[in-house]
Formats: sequence, C-alpha cells, structure tokens
Amino acid sequence: MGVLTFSGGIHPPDKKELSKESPVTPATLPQRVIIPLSQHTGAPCKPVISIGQEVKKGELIGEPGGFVSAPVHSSISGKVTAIAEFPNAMGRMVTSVFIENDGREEWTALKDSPDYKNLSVDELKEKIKSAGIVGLGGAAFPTSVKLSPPKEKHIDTVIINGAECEPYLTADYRLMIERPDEIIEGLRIIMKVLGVSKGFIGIEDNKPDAVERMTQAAGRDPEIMVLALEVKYPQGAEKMLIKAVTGREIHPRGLPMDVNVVVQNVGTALAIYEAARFGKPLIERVVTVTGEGINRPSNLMVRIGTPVSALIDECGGFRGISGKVIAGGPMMGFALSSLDVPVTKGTSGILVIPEGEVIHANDFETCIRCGRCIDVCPMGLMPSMLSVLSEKAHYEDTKEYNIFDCFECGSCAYVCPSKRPIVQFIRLAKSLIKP
Amino acid sequence: MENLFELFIAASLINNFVFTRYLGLCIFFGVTKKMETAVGMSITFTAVMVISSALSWVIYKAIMIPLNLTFLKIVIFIGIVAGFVQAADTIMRKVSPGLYYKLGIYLALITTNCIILAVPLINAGENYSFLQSLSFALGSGIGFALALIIMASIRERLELADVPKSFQGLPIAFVVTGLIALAFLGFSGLITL
Amino acid sequence: MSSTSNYWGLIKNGIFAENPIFRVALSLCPAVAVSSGLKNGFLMGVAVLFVQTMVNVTVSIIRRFIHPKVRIPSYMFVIATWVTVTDLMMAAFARDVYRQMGLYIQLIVAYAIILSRAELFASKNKVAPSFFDGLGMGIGFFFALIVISFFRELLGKGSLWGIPIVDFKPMLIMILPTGGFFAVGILMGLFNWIDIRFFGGGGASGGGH
Amino acid sequence: MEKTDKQQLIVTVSPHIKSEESVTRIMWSVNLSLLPAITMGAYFFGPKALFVTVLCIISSLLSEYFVQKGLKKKVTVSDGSAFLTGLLLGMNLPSSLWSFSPFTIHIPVIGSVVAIIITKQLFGGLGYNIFNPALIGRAFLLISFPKAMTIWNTPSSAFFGLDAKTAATPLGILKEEGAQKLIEAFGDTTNLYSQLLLGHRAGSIGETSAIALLFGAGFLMYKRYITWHLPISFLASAALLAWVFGGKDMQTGKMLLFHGDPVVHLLSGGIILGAFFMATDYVTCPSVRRGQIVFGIGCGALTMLIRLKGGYPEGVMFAILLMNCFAPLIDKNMRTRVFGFVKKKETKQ
Repeated sequence: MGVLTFSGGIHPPDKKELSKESPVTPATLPQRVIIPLSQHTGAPCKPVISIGQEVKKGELIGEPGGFVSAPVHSSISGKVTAIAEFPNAMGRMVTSVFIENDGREEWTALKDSPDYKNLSVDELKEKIKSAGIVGLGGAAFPTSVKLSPPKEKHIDTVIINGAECEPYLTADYRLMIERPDEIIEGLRIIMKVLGVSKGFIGIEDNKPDAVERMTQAAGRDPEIMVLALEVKYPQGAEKMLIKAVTGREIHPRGLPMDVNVVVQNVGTALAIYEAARFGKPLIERVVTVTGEGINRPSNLMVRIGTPVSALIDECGGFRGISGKVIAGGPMMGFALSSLDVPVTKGTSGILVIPEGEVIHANDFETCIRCGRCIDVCPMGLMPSMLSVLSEKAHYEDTKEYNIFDCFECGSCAYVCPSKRPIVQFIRLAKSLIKP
Repeated sequence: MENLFELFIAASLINNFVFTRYLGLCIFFGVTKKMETAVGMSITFTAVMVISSALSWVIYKAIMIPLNLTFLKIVIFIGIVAGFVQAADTIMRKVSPGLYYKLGIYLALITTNCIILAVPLINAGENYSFLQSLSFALGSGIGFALALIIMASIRERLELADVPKSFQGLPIAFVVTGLIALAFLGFSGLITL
Repeated sequence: MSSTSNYWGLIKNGIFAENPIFRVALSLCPAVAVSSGLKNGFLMGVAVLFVQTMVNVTVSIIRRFIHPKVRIPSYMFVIATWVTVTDLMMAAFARDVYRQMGLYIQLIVAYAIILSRAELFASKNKVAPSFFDGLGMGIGFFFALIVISFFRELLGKGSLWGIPIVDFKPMLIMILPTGGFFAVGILMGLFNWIDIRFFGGGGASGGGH
Repeated sequence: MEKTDKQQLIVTVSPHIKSEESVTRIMWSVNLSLLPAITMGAYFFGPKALFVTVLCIISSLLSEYFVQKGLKKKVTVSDGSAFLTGLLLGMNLPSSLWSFSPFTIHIPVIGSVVAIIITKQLFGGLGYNIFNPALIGRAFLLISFPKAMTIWNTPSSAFFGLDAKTAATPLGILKEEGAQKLIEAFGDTTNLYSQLLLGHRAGSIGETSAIALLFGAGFLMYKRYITWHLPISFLASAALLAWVFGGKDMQTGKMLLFHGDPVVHLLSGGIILGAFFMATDYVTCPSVRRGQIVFGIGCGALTMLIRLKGGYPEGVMFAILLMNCFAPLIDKNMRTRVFGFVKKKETKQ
C-alpha cells in the first residue's frame, strides 16, 4: 500500500527504547493532589466544592464554564484544603483545588452500563461529557465538543491517533500493547456517536507490535482499519495524520471537520470506552517518565493532580544533575521551572534531560539560509524568513509569510545548523501581532 | 531589424545606464527602498522615456536642425521633458485618478532625472533614426527598470542584515551597486556596436 | 546675515555639514561618472561650482519678479541657460576633456543639488548670501569630487593628474564604474564613521533625489 | 522526597532536542570535499598552486579576524566559512600568480580582502552577503589585473619548475580557434575527454580536475549538504544550450545548430566547480527548491551566453554573480506552497 505520510518532517532519534518495555503500572498514591480547574482548551471550570469539604474519588469538583469546556473530578478521596492560584506546566497561574489524601480510595457513585452498546447517541455523548474527557494527546481539547460537529459538517471518517511521533514517549504505545480491545471499543463508540462507518488507527511503523496487536483486536471488522505510517515527526500532528491516512489536506486555518474527519488519541479512545462502560470520569492517565536523566524510566498510571516531583521520586530520582524537566515530549513539551506542578489531563510524559545535553538557546548564530527548515516544515512555511523577520523586529511582515499557520512543531529549530530558536522567534512575533 | 534589437539589448544590459553610465543614480537610490515604489517608478519611467524621446526626436529633426538651433538643445530638451511631464500629470489626473494616485508621485521626480534628458541628448549626438531612437529609449527604460527592481529586492533583504552602523543606508547601497555593476561586466563584449 | 563670519559659515556648511555628496547625498551621478581621474573631477567641480554660484545669484536677483506658480520652470530655465554657457565654454577651451565628459557637463542641468539650493536658499535670500551659499555648495561638491577622484586615479592608474606616481600594477577596476561605486560607498561610510566616532553624529546619510 | 526539591532547572522554549548539524560542521565538510580537487591541482600545477591557495586562505582568515575585532563582533574565524572563501578563491586563480617578477603575489591578497571585507563583512558577515565572496574576489581581480589573471601554466610534472610554460585554456582555444583545433591540441576526441575529466589541462588551480570535483560533490550530496536541484539544472541547461548553439562552422564563422559539443563545455572551464560548490552557496542562492531550479537554469543560460557570444571565454563566474543579483527577487516571488492552500490564494499574490 506504499508508505503513508506527508511531505516535510524530520527523523530525530526516537529514544523510545528507554521506557518501551516497561508496562503501565499504577503510581503510588500521592499525599496530596493539586487539580487545576483549567486543564483543557476553552473556558476554565467553576469550583463546586468548598474548603474543608470531604470529596470522594471521581466526585465532581469543577463544572464546565462554557460550551468549550470539560468538568474536573477529584482523583482521590480526601479533604479539600485550599482553592488557590497555582502555576501549571506552562508557568501560568491557574485556580487549582488542593486535596489532602485520606488513603481510603472510596469511589463516588458511578453509573455502570454493561449494555453501553445499546445506549443512544445522546446518552453516550452525555456520558463522555460528564466524564470530563479531553484530548489526551496534549492539546486537551474537550472531546464532547469534537464529537458534536455542527450540522453542516458531514463527518465520514474517524482516525485514532496512535502515531506517538514525539521521541521518548511510550504512553500510547503501552496502551496499544496492553489494552487494544478497549481502544477498539472506544473507537466503535466514537463511530457510533458520529454516525460514521470508516475508522482508522494510524500507527508509526517503528511500533510493529502495536500495529499487530491493534490489527488483532480490530478482528475482521470491515469498518476498522489499522494503518502503519512512515516514522517521521510530526506524523501525529492532526493535519499531517489526516493527510497521511486519507490524503486530504486541511486549509491552514481549518479544522479536521472541514475535511469530514475527527481525530482522537488512543488514550482518549480508552477513556471514552471507560466512561461509556463504567461511567468512570477521567481522573488518571498514563504518563511516560523517561529521559537519560532519570534512574528508572517507566510508564505510570498517574492520578491527575499528582506533583511531578512525586513521579520523579517514584522512578528512582534524577541520575546525576538534572538539566531540564519537560512536561510532554522533547519537541513540543514545556520545560518546567518547578517540580511542584501537577500532572494534568494533557501531560503525556515527563522527560528529564541531563545537564550535559541541554542546548542553551542563547548561543545561536545568524541564519545562513541553508533552507533545511523550509524542507522540513510540514506546513510548507519558510521558518528561516519568519525567524529573521522576528529577530529584526519586522513583526508585521511575518504575516506575509503565513506565520499564523505555524503550529510550533519545532522541526525547523531541530534541524537548524545555526541553532536558532526559531520557535521562540515565531511565538514572539505571534504574540505581538494580530492575525 | 537586427540593429534595433541589438540597440535594445545594448541599452538595457551592456550599457545599462545605472551600472555602466552612472546616470539616474539619485532616483535609483531614492526609490529602491521599497519594492512597490520601485515597480511604480519603473512603469512610469519607461513610458515617459519612450514618449519624450520620440517628441524630442521629432522636434530636433523638424525644427532645431532646420533653424540651426542645435546649440540650444539642452534648454529645449529640458523644456520638452518638463512640458510633457506636466501634461501627463494633468491628463492622468483627469482621465484616470486611480492610476494617478499610484504613479503620479513619480512623475514629479522624473523631471530632475538625468536619464530622461540623457536619452534625447545621446539620440541627437549619435544621430539615430526615429526607430533607433525609440528602441534605444525603450532599452534604456527597461534597463533602468531592471536595475530598480533588482536593487529594491536586494535592499529589502539588506533591511534584515547586520550592516555596520556607519555603512547603513546609502554607503552600503553604493557598494551593492558596485557589486552589481561588477556582475554586469559579464555582459561586456556581448554585442559590439 | 551680513557679517563675514556668516559668509564663512555658509561656505563651511557646504563643505562639511551639508556636503552635497557625502552628507545630503544629492547629485550622485557625477560623483561616480566623472571622478575616474583628478583632472576630470577638477573640471567638473569647477563647472558645477560656477553654475551653482551663478544660478544662485541670478535666482536671487530675479526672485521678486517671478510668480510663485512658475518658479520651478523659470529656475530650470535659468539653470539650463548657465549650463549652456558652461557647455559652450568647455567645448571651446578644453576640447580633449570635453570629448570625454561633454554629456555629463550638459547633464548638470538635471543635478538636483542646483535646483534645490535655488529653491531652498537663493529664492529666499539676498544676492550676497546667495552667492556665498552657492560658493559653499559648489566648493563642497568640488571637494568631494576631488577626494573621490584622488583615490580612484591613484588606485586605478597609479597616477595623479595624469602624472605617474607609484610604480605598481594599478587596479583597472577603480576607473570603471564598479570601482567608482565602491569608492563613493566606502568614502561615504568613512565620513559617517568619522562623524559618529569623533562628532557624535547620527551618521545616516539622507537619501535624496 | 525532599532531595529533588531544590534543584536548579533550566527553562527554555521547545523543542528541547536539536540535531547534531552545525554551521561549523557544514563549512568544514565543504572544505574537506574540495580536498581531492585541490590535491589534483597541486599535482598538475606544482607547489605554486598550493602557495597561491594557502596565501588566499591565510589572508581571508586574517581579514575576517581583523574586521570582526574592529567591529567588536564575535570572532568566528574557526567556523570555516572564511577558510572556505579563501580556498574557493585560491582554486579559481591561476597558479602563475605565484611569481616575483613580475611581482603578482599581492593579487591573491587583494582578492581575499575584497572577498571578505567588501563582499561579506560590510553586509554584516556570514548569512547576510548578497554575492558569493570568492567569486566577487575573483571578478574584482579579473577586471583589475586582466593580464596577470589570464596567464595559464601548462600542467606539467616538472614539479619545481618556476618558469613553467604558458598555454591557453581549452575554452580559450575553443573560442579563438574552434573545436577542430582543440581536438588537435589533445590528439583525438577520446584523449581530449579523458584529459579534461582528469584535469590535465591549463586552467585555474582547482577547476581542472572534473573527476575530483565530482567526487567531492558526491560526498556533499551524500551528506545532504547540497541537493540536486541547483547543480543539475545548471549543468543540464548549459549542456542543452551548448549542444544547440555551440556548433560553429570555422570557414564561414556561422553558427551550426545542434552541432555543439556539450561534453567539452561541461568538462572545461569552472562549470563543475561553479555548479556544485559556488552556485550552491546557501547564503547567495534562493532557499526554496523551486527557486533553486530557476537559479540553476539562469546560471546555465548565462554561462553559455557569455561563453558563446560574450567577451570572455569563460562565463561561469559572471553567470553566478548575475544570478546572485536575482536571488532575492526569486526568493521573494517563489515561495513554498503552504500546506492545505489551494491555488486561489497563490494567484492572489
């Protein structure tokens, strides 16, 4: 069938072997969780509990603040000790709920539905919505919104994103190995909700065992197809994935639904299944704790709100002097300034880069116009021009080079021989001008 | 026919006014800071150049030679150019205000351009025929336009360069012109007139 | 505006602060075109000096009789007249040089510097200051041309005023237009550098027409 | 639990990993890829060839060092770019310049100074120059010292012969005396081709050995430092034009269509050196691939125009310099296609 892919992209060393073989194990229960009320794209939640209140595991603590929003639940049972501003992984201050663990692990009442296959579309949607599910790939877009496209958009394809193109991360990979049937069930639910009869699972070719497992799990279902994609970053970016799987190109400012596609991460598909089947809210997720700077790289099932420091301790602490701790993958993740920040719904990994391997952004050179960044840009932009224009404060001119079509995948900065912080320049320009 | 073509090529490339005859430099450096103005100037300039040299030719041959007034050619040619530009200005404003808004500002600059005056003077000096004069004027205009557009694109890039402070602006523009002129020397000997 | 120091100030202004080539950047064509040798540069400088001074004086005399609406064309006419005079004089007295640079002498008529001084200064001032302003500008122009052609002839021909000075293979390029552009650009940069370094100036040359 | 608390963390913007590639590595690789050609040059033209090249390299490095010191910039002599400029300039000069009477040793030095100071540092240094510094250096010298720059030594194994014989370059013979004469000079056609391929002919130090140059170019392509777009379109357009318009009837002096010899044109002169090592200079060629093809075709066409019709026997240098003038224009008008853009937005431009 040829290799499915897009044009551009890079081949960084994938480093997945560090944590690839480590099965997903539940992380030790944290003493205390800090649950931000805004973990998703869209309106923050409004707290519905008060300080001193006892909450149970899975109990609603924040209700959606708008249409594009998702509820937040307590991930442990315990006592609310504070509701206060606390920095998240990006360093922004977010209203967060502090819950002290009482160790009882008591679930709130969940609505079990063994007959979930017979539920109506609206009932399923309601379950997904009240479970607070968001895209677990990193963007954390509320899933219920994605599953309710406007009437004029006729969705005909669902793609489950198993590319996991970020180096180091293995969370999705482990899920595909360990729980393929549930992911397929999740996909079926999504297809039912959207009334679609074509489901794809796109997986990068460097995970042949995942491809195999998923193919087995899909069985002979003619509506579901597992596809192996070329190993290339950013294969897992929504637009690139759609291009690779369906051949359709989304207009730079468009959404997947403009080409009649909905994309969901494998973790999200699993969460959807669990919500539909058990009524389980999204209170935990798989986090890959990895990197050369950590003693025991592993994949952990982590409660939302667990501080990063607890995960690092659980994995044996730093090996040598830690340089950088990154929430997410090395290409698009955020470097943390403090280890107190909590894991949120969008945290797919914690990556520790030892001090010796950190590239300092301040010693970069002038652009020599080699054109490598142009070759690799998956969006077909000219990052060299964008970075030079931004560097020389010609911010307005960057519009002419379609700066707002950049989704900051970092491929350009990765290949740049002058080590220019191209993404930083682009963000600077974006923040100073209006689209 | 071949002679006309050679004249055209010679005027536009080999003896490019800016790069080998060092004329029109004020406008050359003045309007090449932005591509838009350079293009506007190129169009206006070529048109004015062709028409005014045709007018000059007619007047030179029909009036000045018979009346033995050739020693007054400077005064008369500048009168023709100024008069024509003034007329073009007025007509354009009336007939096509849109075009006037776009190109009108360049008209004012053209009167003080030495190429516009040099072309009729050279035509007179070389005793070109009418068609030769037109071909020479067109070649010169296109050559000037080419120079303006190249220069504007280079200067737009220089905007982003780390030119040492004392060389910013005109000095570096002169150096660039020198380098382009050096490259244009490659055309020398292409056609021997 | 009548003391001698003011006249001296006008001349100095023309040479340094508002040097027509290096600082105001007007009339650039002759700076490149006729600066390949000291002799050409000298004659051109003299011609411009003469025309500028005479035009300034004439304009200053007739300024009261000219309707503002037709002032530019009439200035042009004045300039063209004086250029014709110079042209004919040159043709008569300096034949061999004229053959080389006749076109550029005729084109003095289009030099922006002359019109701009007539318009900016002579049309608003009395005869004497106008004379000195023209003289100053002319000398400034003359001075710049001499500097440029000094370097170009020395490097390009190894001679000065046609007399061989140094015995080495000269760089032919310096007497070609390319070298002229280099010379002007680099001298301009040096002027700016001196201005910034020693006089604390802004350094940027204006981009006139 | 407490042990991780007080560690200093480094915070930077993503991405957090970068490729190993660096400007320094690219520049030195290009230098390395020129090694075979310069070795062949030294073999054919003797130690003089090496002296000239080393002189160029040293004066380039010194120029770069002093200008950067003078402008109070970071000194980047070690990144290999000034070395490359000097090396390329040296390879484009005739070995005869190493001569004390007449004294011409200052010529390579002047070329290097012009290349580094006027063409590169006045524009802000690496990455900002509009023209290829080595080529400007050479063009400047060719115009300044037309005679000294066109004395070509015959390739000889007389290694230390300081009074080497002079000869015309193949292109010079072709231009002045015609194709027949050129073949006669080398015996027969096969011999001509093989000698040209090997580099046993008069010419600039580093341009003669086509095979050594191609070897280096292959290395650069393998390392992906250059792509095929520019050099191939350059060579292909030149070959096509050489075939179509290169033929000449020696009796009448008229042009014979479709009788040219593209092989001679591709193997002689500096076209291979130019196409693979000079036109592909990142800074001075367009950075979009489509633009590079246009640039290459322009170079090829101008080269043949100058070779066949112009005043010089060789046109590669001027062709590349002329296209350098147009590179910003090409870059401005030939952008990449943005992902998902349908044609309509492109025509809006």
